[in-house]
Amino acid sequence: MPDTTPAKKALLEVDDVTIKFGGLTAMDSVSFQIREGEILGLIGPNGAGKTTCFNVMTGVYQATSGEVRLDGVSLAGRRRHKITQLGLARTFQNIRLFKSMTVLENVMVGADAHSKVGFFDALFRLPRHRRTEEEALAKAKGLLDLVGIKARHDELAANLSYGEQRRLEIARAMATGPKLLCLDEPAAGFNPAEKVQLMQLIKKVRDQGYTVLLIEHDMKLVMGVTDRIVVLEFGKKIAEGTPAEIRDNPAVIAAYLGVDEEDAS
Amino acid sequence: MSAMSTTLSGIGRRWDGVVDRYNALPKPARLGLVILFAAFVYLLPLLRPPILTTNNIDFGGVMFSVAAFALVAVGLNIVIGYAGLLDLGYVGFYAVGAYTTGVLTTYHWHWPFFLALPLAIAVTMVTGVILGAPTLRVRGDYLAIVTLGFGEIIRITVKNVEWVGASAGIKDISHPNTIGAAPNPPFDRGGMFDVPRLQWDGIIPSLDRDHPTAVLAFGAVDAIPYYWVILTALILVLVGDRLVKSSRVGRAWEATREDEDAAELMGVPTFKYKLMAFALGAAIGGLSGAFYASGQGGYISPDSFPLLLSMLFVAAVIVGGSGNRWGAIVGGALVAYLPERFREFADYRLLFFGLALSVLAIWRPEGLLPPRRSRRAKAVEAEIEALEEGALEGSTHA
Amino acid sequence: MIRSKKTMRGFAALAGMAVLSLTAACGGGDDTGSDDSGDSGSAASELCGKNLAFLGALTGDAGALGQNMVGGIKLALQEHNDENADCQIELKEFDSQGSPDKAPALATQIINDDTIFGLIGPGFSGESLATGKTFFEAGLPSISPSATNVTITQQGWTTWHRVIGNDDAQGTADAKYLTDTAGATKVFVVDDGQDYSKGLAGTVKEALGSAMIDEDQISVGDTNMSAVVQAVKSSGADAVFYGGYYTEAGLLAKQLRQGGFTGTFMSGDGSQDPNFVKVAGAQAANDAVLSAPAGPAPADFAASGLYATQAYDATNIFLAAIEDGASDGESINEFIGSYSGDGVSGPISFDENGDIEESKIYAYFVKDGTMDVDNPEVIE
Amino acid sequence: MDFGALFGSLDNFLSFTMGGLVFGAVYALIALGYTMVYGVLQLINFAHSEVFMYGTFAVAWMFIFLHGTESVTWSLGKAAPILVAALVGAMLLSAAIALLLERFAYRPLIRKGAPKLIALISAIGASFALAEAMGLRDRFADKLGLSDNLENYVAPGKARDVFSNPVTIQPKGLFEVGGYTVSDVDLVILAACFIMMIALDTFVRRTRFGRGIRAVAQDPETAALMGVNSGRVVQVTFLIGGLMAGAAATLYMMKIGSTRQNAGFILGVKAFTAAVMGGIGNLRGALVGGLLLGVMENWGSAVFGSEWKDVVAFVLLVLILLVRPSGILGESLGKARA
Repeated sequence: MPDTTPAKKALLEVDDVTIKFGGLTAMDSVSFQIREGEILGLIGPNGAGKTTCFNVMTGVYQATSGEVRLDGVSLAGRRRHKITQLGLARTFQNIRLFKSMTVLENVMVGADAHSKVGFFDALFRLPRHRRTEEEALAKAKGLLDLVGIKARHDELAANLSYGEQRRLEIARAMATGPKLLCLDEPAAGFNPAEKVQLMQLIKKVRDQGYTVLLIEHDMKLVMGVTDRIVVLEFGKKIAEGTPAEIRDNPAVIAAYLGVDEEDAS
Repeated sequence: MSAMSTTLSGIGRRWDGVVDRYNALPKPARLGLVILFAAFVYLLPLLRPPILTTNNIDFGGVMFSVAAFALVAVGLNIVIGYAGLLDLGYVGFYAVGAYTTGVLTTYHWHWPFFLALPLAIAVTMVTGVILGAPTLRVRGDYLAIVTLGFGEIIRITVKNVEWVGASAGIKDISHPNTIGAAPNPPFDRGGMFDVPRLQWDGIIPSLDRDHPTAVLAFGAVDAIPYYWVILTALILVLVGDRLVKSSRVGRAWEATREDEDAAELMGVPTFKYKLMAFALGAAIGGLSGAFYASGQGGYISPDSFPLLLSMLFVAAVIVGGSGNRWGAIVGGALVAYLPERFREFADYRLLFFGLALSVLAIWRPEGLLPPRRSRRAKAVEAEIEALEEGALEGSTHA
Repeated sequence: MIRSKKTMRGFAALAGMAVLSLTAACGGGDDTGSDDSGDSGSAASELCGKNLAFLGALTGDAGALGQNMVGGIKLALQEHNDENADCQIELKEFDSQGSPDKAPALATQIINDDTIFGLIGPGFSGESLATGKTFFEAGLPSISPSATNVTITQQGWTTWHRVIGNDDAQGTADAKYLTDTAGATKVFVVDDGQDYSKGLAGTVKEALGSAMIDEDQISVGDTNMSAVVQAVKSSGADAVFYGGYYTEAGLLAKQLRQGGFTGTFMSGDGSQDPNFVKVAGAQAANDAVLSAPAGPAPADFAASGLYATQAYDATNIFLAAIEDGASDGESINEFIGSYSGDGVSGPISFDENGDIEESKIYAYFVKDGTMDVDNPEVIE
Repeated sequence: MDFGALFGSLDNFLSFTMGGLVFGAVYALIALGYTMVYGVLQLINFAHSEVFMYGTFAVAWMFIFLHGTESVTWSLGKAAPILVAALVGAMLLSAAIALLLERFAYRPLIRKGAPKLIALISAIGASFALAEAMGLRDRFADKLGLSDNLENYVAPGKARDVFSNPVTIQPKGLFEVGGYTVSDVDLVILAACFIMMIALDTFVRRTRFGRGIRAVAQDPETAALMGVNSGRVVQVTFLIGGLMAGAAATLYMMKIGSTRQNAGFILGVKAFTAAVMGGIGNLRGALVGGLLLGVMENWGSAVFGSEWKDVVAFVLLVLILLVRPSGILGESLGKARA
């Protein structure tokens, strides 16, 4: 379980990361830190490099230079499931649940991330299997309760509503026991009422002691829930600070808020 | 045509209903049914029920093939149904198991069958790992052609390597040791005791004492003892399959099949689990091959393992209902049984078999016994459809 | 895909007649035959009204050969039944499709059928190897018209016989023909990797000795022979021997001639079929030599096709056994073992392993675009 | 292992290579059928081998119809008129079979949105049924009372046996390359393959319909929104695959001269392998894969002996996929540059 004391130790360090695809520089010497126990927002206009940043953190892409460290351990060159086991979990912008598995099974896959149970434990039903299975089940049910879809636990994931699927994604990621939980546009496609519920959920998650990285398009949500914000534009970090500081940062207003308002109109 | 398809899907729905009703029974009742059913299956070649019994070919021998195919299908179901890896070269593992047994019990050494069996399984499993390790990183349909290639490579290799008999194959492979009195051919088959079989006059059964089966006598004249052994192996494999499937391992396979990237990001070492599925599937194929090699005929040659057999195995799994172990069994059994039951069609057998595969595929794309998940997904779809239609009607009324 | 058709050969170290005397009765528990009529004579043998069985390919890709054999068997039965109104013998056919996988279950069906007293077959070598033990343990006598693999008769199955020469006899004769008659000094040997083909080609290689300059192996179903053709050409061979069946033999002959090969082309009985000429094309097939352990059928023989005469002869041996008063598997088997007579395919008698004692190998020639089936030469 | 057999002399090397190229051209044309269907539907059209097999019979039938059953040997020039008729016949029959397949084995499944695997089974079933139907053609003719009229076409009692074109086409050497004589038949096969490849490539890249095919291959839903009739595109895809298989069948019969109801299977596996090697879904990949496979088979035969040639081919395939996971030229009909 994550430490709940609000220490200001850096949990994740993005250190001078550059990513190039062919001639295109998707991230250009970006550095920032996520501190233990905080909710950090990562924002920027479309194409600013948010998702790229996300993918380099979770091992989908390899950084061209620089490195990402989780709790002081470099993530470079590690296989993706190892990164998850080190304590970094994510959700997906375009929901990617295991659709023909039940809700409970989805969460249990996450809960298995640190399981030592192997083939022979399962085949011979060794005590370790039973114990681990019970723990996973309890954990999964608890998380489903937390995100508010416990009643649907025996349903196929594909049969959940859109909002429920988003919640299930969060529960599944939390089940891997992450030090850092990364949410990739969790509010996409939500109506205002659902967004309010989501904000409450994210706060609740943080209160459970998780550190949260939130990538989000919706400014209201970001401003309302985060402790600090990092702003990217064209693959570069242009600002970092508390929501209030960001709100007043002229570069951000010019680069991002303006555009966003135009879009909205 | 459409009337037929309506009738057919009616049957399908009713069958789904039977499955649901069974699932709804309390656990002891289910267990009782299972035991009754297992006893019936064991005794089937002795009961020789009319209609089911094949006419022009020994029913015991057919039941042996049925069980062997079912076993293969259960193994392949782990690869295709659980882990989602399309393996078109599965016959290669069947061959490795058969050849390992042939070499150990007859061709180079003279091990007893039940000592050779574990080694045959191990060798096949190692073969699975060796072939899987470099290739399982290849995804989707590419894997299909690569595995097909491996199936052919194994067949061509045994055909050209003298050490395993080359094209002449291995003949007179030792049978398992008879349990009970030692056989003394040609008269005395040995075994523990004889059991008579039934004969039927219409629906009236009577005992046929002239053609007894010697219990656990493994000779060349009766396939039924072999059937019992392979059936036992099938049941053990099924139990193991169930235990493994309903664990973390099974969940990892399913997650990998559903979305490999997401599974990996949820901490599932997908490659390891794919390799595990591949090796387990291989081992079960090898197990079945070992029984085939030392079965009644006791003869294997490279021609016994054609590419076409791989296609039949895949067809068995998918027609039965990919992802459901019972579906795999039904599929495997049908693929082995139908051509023998309908021998009177003679030349037309394969034509009808081909048509039946296509018709089944189109009529029930989810397979005869789909896994619970697909049936549930289908039910929801039907519900939504009904709602939409209702809404449509409502709007026309308005 | 043709499965391995021919089988065997051999010298078997037999368990001897002592076993033979035991093998009899299991044919199917003959206890149902209740009327004990004459000890001898055809009038009403216990076997009258019972059946012979045929086991072999009747459908599938090799089905035509089985149909030839059934034609020969039916001809013999019809002649018998017409003459012996009080002793009708019928045929039960069991279709293995030539597959060793299906044959054991069919064999079990046959031995459990109390009305079957003898077997014509199995047709091919693979299925013979997969069922020989079953028939032996059940004591059912059998005569194969077509299984030529050498090793079948080396297994000690005393109930197993064949009325066709095995592959050794043919291979030796073929090599002799190539070196002595055709005058070849550099023979290139090709086979299709099947058991029959490798056996035959192997004997040829052995008998050729230093006259064999190189070898290669194609696969059944191959159509592109350009690599083999090139290998033959660069070896400077003056003759090619092919062990295999007519389809690939025809294609090989055709592509060899098109590639400029002018030496002798020879193949064995697997290729001795009119289709060889069709596949090769008349021009390329001309002068090809095809050997077979069977002479031409008599002009008035009413069945046709490869192995029909052998099947006819095999059936007649069983019918002669009835005539002789044999009443069960044991006595039939003894009768076959000591049988000696002239069939339409040639003189027939068996050695202690069940192999035919005297077998002539004939060379057939393709001339003017057809295979001359009526005027083969006896090799040596 | 005998590298000398292959590289020992230029004559040998060129002979093995040319012989392989000619066969590779046939593989390439069959591979097109696999690659087109895969590109558009992401389905392995397992029954495509039978589409080709029916084409080979059409060629033989056309020769019997126009020439008779007398076994003769002609030069390419003399056979040319009938060959052209046979080409048309084979393309038509193969295309018809391909369309029937689409209609009865695939369309019902595509409509239901069934999983890809089940379409594979439907195709395997259809493949069995088609091959068996050809092997039983004498029975059907018999049932219809047409045995006498069709005797030469259905080969009563021998329908499963090898079936030959009565006209054997004798190749004529045209010129020598390093000791290897290139024949007119070889040249026609290679030229025909390239011409058809270029024509098809142009069709897919330059025409309106070709754009439709690429659109559906890339994103069926968006294509549908843009007004592309995806059902029609699928039909045309099968049609083209069938036409190409018919052409391949004609070239094959020109060179080989005989066929069988199970002749499609092995060639189908080879052609599918070729398609994957080149990058399935990629038209040019089919050409590259086909030619490469043909050549490698012959080189493999020369070095290791003909019995190992399929092993050589499959090992090569595995190596290629390990280095380039989506084939030599990469996948996707959709991504073919306009």
